[in-house]
Amino acid sequence: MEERRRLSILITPSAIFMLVLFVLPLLIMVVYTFRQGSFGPTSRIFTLAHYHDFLSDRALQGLLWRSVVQSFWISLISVCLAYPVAYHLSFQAGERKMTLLTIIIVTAWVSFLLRILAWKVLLGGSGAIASLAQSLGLSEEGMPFLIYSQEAVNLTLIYVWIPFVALPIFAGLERIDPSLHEAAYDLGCSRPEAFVRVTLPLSLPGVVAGFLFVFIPTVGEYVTPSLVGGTTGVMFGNIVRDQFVRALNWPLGSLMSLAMLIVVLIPLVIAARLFKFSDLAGL
Amino acid sequence: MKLQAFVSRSVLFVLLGMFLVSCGGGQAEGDGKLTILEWSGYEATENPDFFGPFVEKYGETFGDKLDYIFFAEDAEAYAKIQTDVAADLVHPCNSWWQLYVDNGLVQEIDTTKLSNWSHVNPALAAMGQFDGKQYFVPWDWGYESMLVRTDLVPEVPTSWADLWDPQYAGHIALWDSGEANYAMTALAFGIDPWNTTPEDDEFIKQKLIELKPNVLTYWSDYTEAYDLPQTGDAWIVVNAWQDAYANADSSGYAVEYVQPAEKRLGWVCGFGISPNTADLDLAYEYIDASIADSSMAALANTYWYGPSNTNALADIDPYVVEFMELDQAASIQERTSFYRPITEEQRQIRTGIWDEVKVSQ
Amino acid sequence: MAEVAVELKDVSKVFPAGRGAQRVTAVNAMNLQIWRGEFFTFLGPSGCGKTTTLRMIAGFENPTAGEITIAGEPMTDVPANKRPVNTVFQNYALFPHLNVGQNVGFGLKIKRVAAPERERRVKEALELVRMGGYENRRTTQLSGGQQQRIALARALVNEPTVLLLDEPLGALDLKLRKEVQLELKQLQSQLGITFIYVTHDQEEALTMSDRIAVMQDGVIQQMGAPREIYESPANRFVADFIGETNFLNGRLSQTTPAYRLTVAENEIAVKPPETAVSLNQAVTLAIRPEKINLYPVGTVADLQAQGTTAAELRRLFQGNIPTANSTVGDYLQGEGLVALPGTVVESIYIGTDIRYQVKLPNGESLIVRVQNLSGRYDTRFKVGDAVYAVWQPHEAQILTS
Amino acid sequence: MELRNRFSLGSLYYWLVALFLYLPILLLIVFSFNDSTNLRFPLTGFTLRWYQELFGAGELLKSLWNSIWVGLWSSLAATVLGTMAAIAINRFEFPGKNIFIGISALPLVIPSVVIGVALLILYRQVFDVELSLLTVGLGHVVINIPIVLLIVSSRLAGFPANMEEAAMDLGASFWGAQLQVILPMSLPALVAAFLTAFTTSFDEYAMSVFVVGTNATLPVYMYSQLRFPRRIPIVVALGALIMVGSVVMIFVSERLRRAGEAK
Repeated sequence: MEERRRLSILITPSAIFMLVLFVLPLLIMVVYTFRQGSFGPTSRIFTLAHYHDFLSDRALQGLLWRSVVQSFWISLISVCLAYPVAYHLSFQAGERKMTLLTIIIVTAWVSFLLRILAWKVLLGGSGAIASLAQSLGLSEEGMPFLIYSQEAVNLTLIYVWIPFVALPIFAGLERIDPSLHEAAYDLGCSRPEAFVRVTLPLSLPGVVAGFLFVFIPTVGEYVTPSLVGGTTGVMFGNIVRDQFVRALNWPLGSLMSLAMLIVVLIPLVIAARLFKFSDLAGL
Repeated sequence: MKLQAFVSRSVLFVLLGMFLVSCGGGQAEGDGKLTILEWSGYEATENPDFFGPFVEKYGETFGDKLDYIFFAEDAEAYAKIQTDVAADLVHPCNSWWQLYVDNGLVQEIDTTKLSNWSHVNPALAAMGQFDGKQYFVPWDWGYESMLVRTDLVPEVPTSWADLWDPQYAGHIALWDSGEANYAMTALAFGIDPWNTTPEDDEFIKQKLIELKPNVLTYWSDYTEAYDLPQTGDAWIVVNAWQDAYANADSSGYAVEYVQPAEKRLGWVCGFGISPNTADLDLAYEYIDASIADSSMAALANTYWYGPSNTNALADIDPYVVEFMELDQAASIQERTSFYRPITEEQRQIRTGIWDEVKVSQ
Repeated sequence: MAEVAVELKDVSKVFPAGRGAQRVTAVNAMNLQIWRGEFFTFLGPSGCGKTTTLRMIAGFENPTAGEITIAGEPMTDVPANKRPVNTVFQNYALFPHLNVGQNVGFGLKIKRVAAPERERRVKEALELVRMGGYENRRTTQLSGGQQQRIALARALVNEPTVLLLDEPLGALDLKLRKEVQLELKQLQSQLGITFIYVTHDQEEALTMSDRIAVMQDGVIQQMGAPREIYESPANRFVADFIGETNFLNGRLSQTTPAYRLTVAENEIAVKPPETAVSLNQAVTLAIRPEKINLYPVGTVADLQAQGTTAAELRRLFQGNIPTANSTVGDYLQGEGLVALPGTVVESIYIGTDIRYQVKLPNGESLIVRVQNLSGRYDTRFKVGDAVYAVWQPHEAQILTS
Repeated sequence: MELRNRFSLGSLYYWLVALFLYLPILLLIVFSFNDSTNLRFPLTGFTLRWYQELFGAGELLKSLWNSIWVGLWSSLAATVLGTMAAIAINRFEFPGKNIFIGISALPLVIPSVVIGVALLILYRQVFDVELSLLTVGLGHVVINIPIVLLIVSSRLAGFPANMEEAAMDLGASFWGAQLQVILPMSLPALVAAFLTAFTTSFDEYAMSVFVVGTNATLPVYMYSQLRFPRRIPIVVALGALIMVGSVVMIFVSERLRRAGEAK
């Protein structure tokens, strides 16, 4: 039938692409969780040992949980900080909004790595903020301020994510019919009330999308913690990465990734049930 | 709003960009090329001095003979080789060499094809031998020790064991490497890092956990190892390489590169040839060029790394010679505990220990 | 015999049950012929299948059964883009990324009409809808009425055999709507194109159409000229949907020599029904509010005593003023009019008319519209007044369904 | 008056956030002219040395070129594939639709290091293909498809349902309607999707590092440069150039837009 042909032309390329380059590797990853070693003869031995190891490692599970909680707060704060930006762009910036949005987005074109290095300069012992803190008596001489800690990880990640959160929230706000605000004023709402009762609920899908945009990758984050996290900022992603690139324990790494995947999927499924898929899309 | 116009112009921009890029982006694959799995910074295209004879022989177009796949950690290189990434030459460090040999990832080297082989330090060359056959050509080597800001520490540590002293609380930077920390801790507590028992593993783990209050952060790349002491954030960078010292010293900081009572750690890296290499002669030419006297001198002068070629001394900066104790080649091993090959299992244990240390609160 | 522009033969459309939706028969075995040059309207409440019918003619939906032909050609395998029809959409569906001229020229461009010719025809089409000179405007800068005209021009410029209009005036305000109604009608007669129009607005349908098909539940309830539909609704649904209608429950009490009906505790004369009705059958009597007149109760003398002027009396009794002591009821009976006694329970002044609600003895009530003319007695009833609701027997209609 | 106040408050906040975002970048620009290999205060003097060295840093520029190349084509491919899928999702009902959406969104959820390793195994052990910019790009397409799908499908969902019908009614075929109406109408979303995809690809490290062949992408090369602190200022200079370049581009296009509007 004509409709079916159209559908298959549209969907087949991406379906095949995702099947071969994503689903297949993912299945390979699942297979790996049952292998004893990463390569060579040991990789052909079937074992549940990694499952046993992981499930009995309370400390590791604790770290996963702490990383999830940490990501939750990072996402929440990013959303709170980005929301007014998106609001300003959508309702107040007028025709300059696309330009202003782009100004925010292109900061991501400077390598993440370089921006983190710059933060280290700002936050480090001889950095600007340390000097300021020192002169205010908040910090002793030469002490790095705010760096090598979980707080530094949080700050840096929030910095990195703001543009990416602003985008879906902006998109969510853009979809709100301005007459709805007028209706709210008309019904006697003050401006803050109109915001709380009309704008905020209507923009919620965008907010949730923005939250997830941050939350999901943050749970698996490892670069930032390794650069500014010190001993307290270690996240689950660091340990996962270690399995892949240092220990070369791909089976355990795959298993830990799966665990992370499941933890991350739970809020996603909840969000998908609460909101329509397209509302979550952003833009 | 003329968004459409803006957007269509942007699209035009992009298409134009793609057109320009596609004109310049293509590369041709040719025969008679070497693909080298290499740390970045050693590539001949950036440092032709490191491969003098090779560059001389092939002139300006020598770069066309070489392709590089870069890696940042030995594990990454090993993983790539294990997943059949096609490389003709590989440049791992010696704790990994055994794995390459056992898994048939390198072929025996016919040292007679290397004109400069006779200049290679026999002690280092011996490390590249397995079952009496030469599999690796040692090229560069170096130390791992403590880099100390002498003006900030109350007292300069003299041994690895001193790191556990509370006076350094919050000012030590450890390398984010399970293997290195394991070895360092073993040395500190009189354990032979290359011959350990499960009890040793547990002991070392506990010691590392005990060390955590003294630790400011884990450094994972070399820029951090340079930066940490210079900003003063860290007073002691553990397992720092000597070039970090060189950089800090030449930048005018009061630093010392400690000779710990328990010996420094030492590493050696070298070239191995893949069994699948198509152009074996070219591979030998490349390796031979790398261990030529002039090449090795250039390497030492640039990075402060030890050359495997003992003949290169003459052209090396005397300061480097003195610091690296290159003129006392025979006695280096007495003061240095060189890394030794470890098995895959040991590696996982050591990384596992380190992960547990990091996870512990 | 006029040419057939569009024909539907046994056309049905069934939407299968889906997630959260039940199986729906949107159009049920419809047979229909629409003449060339006709202004044909599908009229019905939302969900009656009128839009589905239109979409099948346009080619957006395929009939589940039956066949549609346009200008004699079967359309079963002809996709929407190959059909000689064009549509004016309810929301206009103007392309926001194109300006007015580009929107109107879209169809011509698809047909690869050369640029100069295209420009000329776009200009003509825009002038036709009185939007000449708007070529370079953005569609978003236009008012609703203007957008509607552009949508019309965009369809007409392709010179379709049939123009389909899907509630095109729904978004316009009342005044504008009336204006555009007339324009559309004029345009249609001027161009001679077959218009198939879908609306739920009976007034719109009556104003513009040559013929109307009143639909409910996927079935045409009645099809005919506006007057026919209005004056002789085929069933209760049509009567109710088209204009305002009073329905009284009745029982047929006599069929020969004349039909008589018992309603509201009275036996009244009634014209023969269109369909066969047997004696004692329960039926519905339909009567339009404007067909009913109200008469006061009492004698002529009573009326005079209340200060009714001679002129008013003359008007009330159509010039034949009865004697002073004869009652109004006698007069009405004598005239052969139907007269049901009742009480005014509501009186609303709506400018052109007075709208009364009259309660009948059995509790049923009638809506009566009286034109607001000076010198009419019946414009001044008050709530509580006893009245006769009066009509000519042929004005009311017996409906059996 | 109240409106004006509110406007400037929002504006003030916007520029504060922008400042926050640009602060490290401005710092990088400053350091790119600083006569020291160390990114550290105090500044030691003005130099153009890093820019001079940048233009001689063949491998770095090559990796930049590679990244632009991979970014452009992988984003384009992801935009094309993702848009087609988005149209399908928006336009059709089909069995397995939710599974398709779920799987397509999944790459957003999986740490890219995992995708990288999985792809490496796939390429080398299953398909036995050489690692190259192509293999990197394909990986980027995988992580960019969900981004495009999300952005474009939400835009499509916002359209009146009958735009496609209107086009077909006017004689366009199904594909003609997609090309001449649906795509142009979605253009802002397509551009946003492309930009986001490019931005992601351009800074992708965790996955790329596994599937990169002999041609490194910029992030991969830059991370490897961390071993050589004296090379860092060159990289910083490159970052500064990229930033200044992009900002200039924004202002030029804003000017163009305004000029277009004035007409």
